[in-house]
Amino acid sequence: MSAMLLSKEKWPQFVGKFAGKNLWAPKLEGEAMRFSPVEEGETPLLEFSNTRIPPKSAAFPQTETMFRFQLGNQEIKLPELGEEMILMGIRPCDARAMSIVEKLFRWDYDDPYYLERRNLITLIGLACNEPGLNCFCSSVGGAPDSTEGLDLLMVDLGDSFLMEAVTPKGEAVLKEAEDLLEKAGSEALKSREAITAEAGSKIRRTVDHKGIPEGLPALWDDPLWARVSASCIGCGTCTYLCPTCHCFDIQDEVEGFEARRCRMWDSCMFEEYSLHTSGHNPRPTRRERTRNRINHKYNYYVDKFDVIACVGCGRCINLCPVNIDIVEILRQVKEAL
Amino acid sequence: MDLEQLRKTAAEVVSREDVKYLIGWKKGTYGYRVAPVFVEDAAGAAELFFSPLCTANLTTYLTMAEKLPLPRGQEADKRKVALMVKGCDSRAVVQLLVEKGIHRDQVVVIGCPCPGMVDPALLAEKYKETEKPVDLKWDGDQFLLICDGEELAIPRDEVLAEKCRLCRYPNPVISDILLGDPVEKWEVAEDSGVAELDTLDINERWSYWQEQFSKCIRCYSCRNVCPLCYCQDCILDRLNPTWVNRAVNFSENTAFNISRAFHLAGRCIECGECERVCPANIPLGKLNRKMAQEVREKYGFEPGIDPDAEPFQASFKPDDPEDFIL
Amino acid sequence: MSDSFEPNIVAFLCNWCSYAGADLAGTSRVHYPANIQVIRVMCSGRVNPLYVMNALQQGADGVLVSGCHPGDCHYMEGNFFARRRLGMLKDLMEYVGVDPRRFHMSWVSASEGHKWKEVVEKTVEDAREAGPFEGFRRRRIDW
Amino acid sequence: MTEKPKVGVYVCHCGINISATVDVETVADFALKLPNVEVARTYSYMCSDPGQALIKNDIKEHGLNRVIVASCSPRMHEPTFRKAIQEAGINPYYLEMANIREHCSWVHEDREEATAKSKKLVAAAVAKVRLLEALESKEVDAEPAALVIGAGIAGIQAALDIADAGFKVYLVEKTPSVGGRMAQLDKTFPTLDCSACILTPKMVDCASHPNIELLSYSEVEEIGGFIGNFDVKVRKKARYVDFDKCTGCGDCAAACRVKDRFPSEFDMGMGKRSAIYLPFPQAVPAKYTIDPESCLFLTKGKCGKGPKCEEVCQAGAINFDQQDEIVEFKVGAVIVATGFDPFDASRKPEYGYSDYPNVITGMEMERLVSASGPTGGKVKVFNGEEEIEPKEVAFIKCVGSRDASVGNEYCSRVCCMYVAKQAHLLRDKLPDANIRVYYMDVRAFGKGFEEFYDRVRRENVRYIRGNPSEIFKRGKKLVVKVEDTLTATPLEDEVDLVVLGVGLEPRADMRQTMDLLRLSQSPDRFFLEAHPKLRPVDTATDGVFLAGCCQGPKDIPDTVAQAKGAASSAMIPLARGKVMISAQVATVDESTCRGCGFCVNICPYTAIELVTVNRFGHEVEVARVNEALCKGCGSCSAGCLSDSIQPKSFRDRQILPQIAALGVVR
Repeated sequence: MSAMLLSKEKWPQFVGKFAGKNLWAPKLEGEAMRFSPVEEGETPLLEFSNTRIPPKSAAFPQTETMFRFQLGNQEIKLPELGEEMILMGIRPCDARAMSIVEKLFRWDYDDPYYLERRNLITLIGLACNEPGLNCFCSSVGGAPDSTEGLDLLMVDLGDSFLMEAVTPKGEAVLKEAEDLLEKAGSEALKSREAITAEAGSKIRRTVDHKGIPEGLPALWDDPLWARVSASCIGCGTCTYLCPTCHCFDIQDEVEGFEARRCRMWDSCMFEEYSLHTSGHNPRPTRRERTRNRINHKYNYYVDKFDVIACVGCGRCINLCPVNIDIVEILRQVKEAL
Repeated sequence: MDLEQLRKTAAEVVSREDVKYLIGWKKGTYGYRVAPVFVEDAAGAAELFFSPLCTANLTTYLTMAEKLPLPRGQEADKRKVALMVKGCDSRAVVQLLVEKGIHRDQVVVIGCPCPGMVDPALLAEKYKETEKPVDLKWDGDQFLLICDGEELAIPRDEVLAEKCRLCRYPNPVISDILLGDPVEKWEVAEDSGVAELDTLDINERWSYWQEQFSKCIRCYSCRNVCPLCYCQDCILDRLNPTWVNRAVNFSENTAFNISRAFHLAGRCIECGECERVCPANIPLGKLNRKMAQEVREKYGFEPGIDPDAEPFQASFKPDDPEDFIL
Repeated sequence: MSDSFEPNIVAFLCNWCSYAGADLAGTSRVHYPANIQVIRVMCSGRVNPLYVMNALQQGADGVLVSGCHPGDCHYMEGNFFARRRLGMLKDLMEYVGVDPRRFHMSWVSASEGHKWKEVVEKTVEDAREAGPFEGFRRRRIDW
Repeated sequence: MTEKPKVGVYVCHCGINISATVDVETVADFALKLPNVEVARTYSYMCSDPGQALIKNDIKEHGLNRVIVASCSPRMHEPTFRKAIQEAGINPYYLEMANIREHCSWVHEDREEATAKSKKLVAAAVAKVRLLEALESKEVDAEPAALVIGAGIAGIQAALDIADAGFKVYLVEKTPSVGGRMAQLDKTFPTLDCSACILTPKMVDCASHPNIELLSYSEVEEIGGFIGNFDVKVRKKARYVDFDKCTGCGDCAAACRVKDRFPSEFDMGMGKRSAIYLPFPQAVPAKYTIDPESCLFLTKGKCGKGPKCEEVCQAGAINFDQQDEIVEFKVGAVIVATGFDPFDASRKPEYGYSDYPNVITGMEMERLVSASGPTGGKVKVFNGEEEIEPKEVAFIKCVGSRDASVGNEYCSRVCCMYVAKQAHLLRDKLPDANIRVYYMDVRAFGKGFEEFYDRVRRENVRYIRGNPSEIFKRGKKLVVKVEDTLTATPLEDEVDLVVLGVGLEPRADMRQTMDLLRLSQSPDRFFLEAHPKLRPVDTATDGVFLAGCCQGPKDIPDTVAQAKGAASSAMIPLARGKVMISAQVATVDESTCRGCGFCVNICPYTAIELVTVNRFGHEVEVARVNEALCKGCGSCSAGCLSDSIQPKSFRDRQILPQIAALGVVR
């Protein structure tokens, strides 16, 4: 597949080709990077480690209307599912996460809401030269320059970007901008190797998950769960900021005599997540919930889809208010095996 | 404070058979991180420490432990919980006593006079956080940052947490055991955060908060970390009736945040935890402190000081302000 | 705001004073704007301050809470609690930028039919000036 | 709420009262489109028999289980329609009314606007009625007994009436004898019959009445419970005299080592009594009491070789080991008749009451002219040097009444007449004395009052319009400094005796009674009645009634009238033997209650308490409502952070949809 070169002077023009056409890229909001629409004339800067909130909501909105209806009336109205979209500057871990989550939404039946949105999205990734403090993608099957889930990968070579199309969608993007691109030479490809290799070496945190998926069931009643969950405050930070967490709740919102059925993110760390109508809760304490979170990512998902549902982006570690550190938990799990 | 004394006292306390466990702070897994720790035996006390990084208010754990159904005949564990508190944290304990969230004989309060905590986010922003373990010490009007044996002096005001700049109670207002000597109160800065919003006109304020609340992802960390949000079943999770929809959008987020701030009016003890934990960096402290200010200035009431006080929201004075009434 | 805009007002009245006062306005045929709809509660102390927020969120442009004059509460103290709670809420909403003209509270006794008229006129007028409160509408957003 | 709501909406024309401004047909058509609405009709008068019949039929034919009447104010016809739907077999609380008359057709002119608003109100009613719950109002037994606090004329009269009706009465009096203020009076205006002569028989009756348990020298300590079921605790103070043994002979008082050393309360301190005493000769019960403050033995622990009283008492009734005793009983109703305090004249220092012995108050005058008084009815005053019979007498009215400077803006209603009466009595005793009355106004409003006032003036009592500014001494005389405002001439009037026509004030110990019964005060600080016009003897606390001057100054006939009113009101629950308690009360969801006790703090009726319950093996505190005490105001609910306490039919889940409907329906 062809690799092209975009010199940084041309970056604004490159962006210009897509800006205003539902192009999203990381922008600084307050002190945090977030994906937000790029208007014409805007040029996103690509110096950042990663956005605080993953772009998973592009295909999996935090709240989405499934249909509308009126009380005492049987008809339902279906919503519009949105338009084509380009996510520019998504990190390889987050792109990988999308393909991991997609497995779930394709599993027992094809989820129209997710898949239709997903198909409308073109993912232009940006390889990591400076991995973040808590990144451990390489421990869980990813890499700073992984192309999984991407349509196009950009690698920052300093004064230019190397652009590698991964899918036809990616090719289309390159085609659209071919007047700005030149073919990448061998030394460009060499420095790409060097840069990504160095990036890999800069990853400071590691997880050795060998044996964990198989081992976890045996640790079901291990005291470690109580230990690692004791300080959990049961908030949704870890799961809401996780690019692979995909749990949702379905609720009817009524106002006056109008209503909509909608689905919205839910978190297995919330008490009411697993609360039954009867009042019984199979995961009554933070211990069971924390255990579930780890098991879901490192056992159930592997079991079902043969992939760990954690891409090592480190967000849950960065932002946990009480320093519950998944790397540390996995270390203790390993220890207990 | 002398760590040896802290650990020694803690070891004694957890060894008492009327004490279930002790909640304190320990070093986190890396960098500037600090984690709450539940010490159950004398040995565990060795992990405990107290430094300018212990910003977190641990009082919230007093009401967090789940009460699982007990098999018939089995007695509930009625032993006390020991808790380490700073000045601000201790006000939460008092307020919980006022609201019967806990009973006095259920807690052993270990008071830690507090010379002021750092704002971890601010620190990380100014002095890049590393994966290496770090030590931070008080040193007069500066903090000493120790990493790899290297020592760096940081001016106190540069990284002091906002709640500490505004702190009026550096010393615990309630405690069974006081570790070290009370610290001297420092001059309280005026609440510029709240004040500057006051100067905006109504529409500017609206758009300011519109922007802030739009960021909210409704992870409920602000509520869950709050020592005074301890309802079994929060009305903001209720479906019948639905006060606030679970949907995440500006309207519901605003409703959520207004409700939360209102429920804390006259109860919030300004420990700043909600703002610290917010992954979306919403300045929740401003809301709560504004209300605390109103309650102080208009109603002459301050929560979390007097365990025998009548709850603000469940009482009134015949001469409460009513200039707003037609 | 354009004069064409007619604000939608939701009012909470205590059964014993204000609701009776509004009834009196009726029996004495005192005319006032039709923008106001009344929800009857037994006591102004019953009005959960979050009702006000909820009403604004669900389509009201202005909200009014009215009870007995201090000391006249049928339940002795309810209106004192209402005064404290709603005073706090008013401060809070003002701080988040809700136009104070959108929320009023009043003391109207069973014998004050005319005061009721004035209160309604004031409430409606203020809400009209403040304009439609679309910003905070629940149904306007992704419905 | 398992059954599917089937709503009937009934829009009333009210003749043309509604239909003239509201297009009722359009409203009905609109209603029919709303969820769960099965029927929507209009009719000329819904409250009429045919109107009600219409609703009842639909309930039967269409199996309606919810009804909305869009008509007049619920304050008008809610009971009517509740009754109607109940007769048709559905729960009376499955009714919601939309007030489209008082709140709509009568106050709006524009037909379109009024119709649009009516639609909204109906929509809101539909939103709520779907979620209403069936309620049952409960009845509880009422204790066929009453408590009367205070045994002045009001208390005595109320007690006698209730007792005569055949109910048990507990009559509690603070002092050793019944009789109250009236017993201290000499004659009563305007008829001049002797106070004692008309009162004493009643005093004796209430002591001897088989249905009255008289608890004199006793105080109510505690009243719990609610109408029909008050639990009362009374402290019987120790008299140190065996009640049954004492014959009232009086040997003890005569023998007392500190005989006649102490000012007699009954004689306003002008007469003296011993440490062991009978307040006054006609006292009921005629039993002696030892005043623990003045008795040597009780204060010093010794009294000569031994207490004289003990020594001389043939009946051996003296008992220094006697202790206070607590008696407890249940009653169905309570009458408060605690009376008043005369205004303390020393609060007007300019009148020199505390300085000059010959400046006295009206109450003192009563004792002075009374044949049974300290002077045996002879009018003698000490002018600082000698005891004389006054030649020059001045009365001053409105002392402590109509006087913002002492915080009493009200008129005491009796002073005008008692001053006139006393002037008349003086005239009898001192035919050639000069008597004048300084007044602001003369208010002779009652039966025979004006006539009496005229008579007194004809008896050469001079009425001078003026409010004295000062009283001071000049030689043997008192000088009243005053301006005659009719002639605008300043006077310095020299007199031998000044009588201050002091007014009536709320009792100093009012607070105790208020806390006891959760009563409130009106601006004049007397007890507040439930309604100034229509419920003048009721209070905001069901089953508690007011009689006499504790509710405001009154003369004797008014007091007796109110006492009889209170008595008959109190007898209603007693006679029925049952009391109905409202169904619209608060209820707690114990599974979500966090036991913070906010509601307990808030409830003005102490209807809520925290109780410890076992939640799956854990002891937790939760709020619990005493439905009999709860009035359903809902203040607790708005203060409940976890939304756990809710007033029935005004639950959040019933009100929020109303709000939504009003906001959303366009």
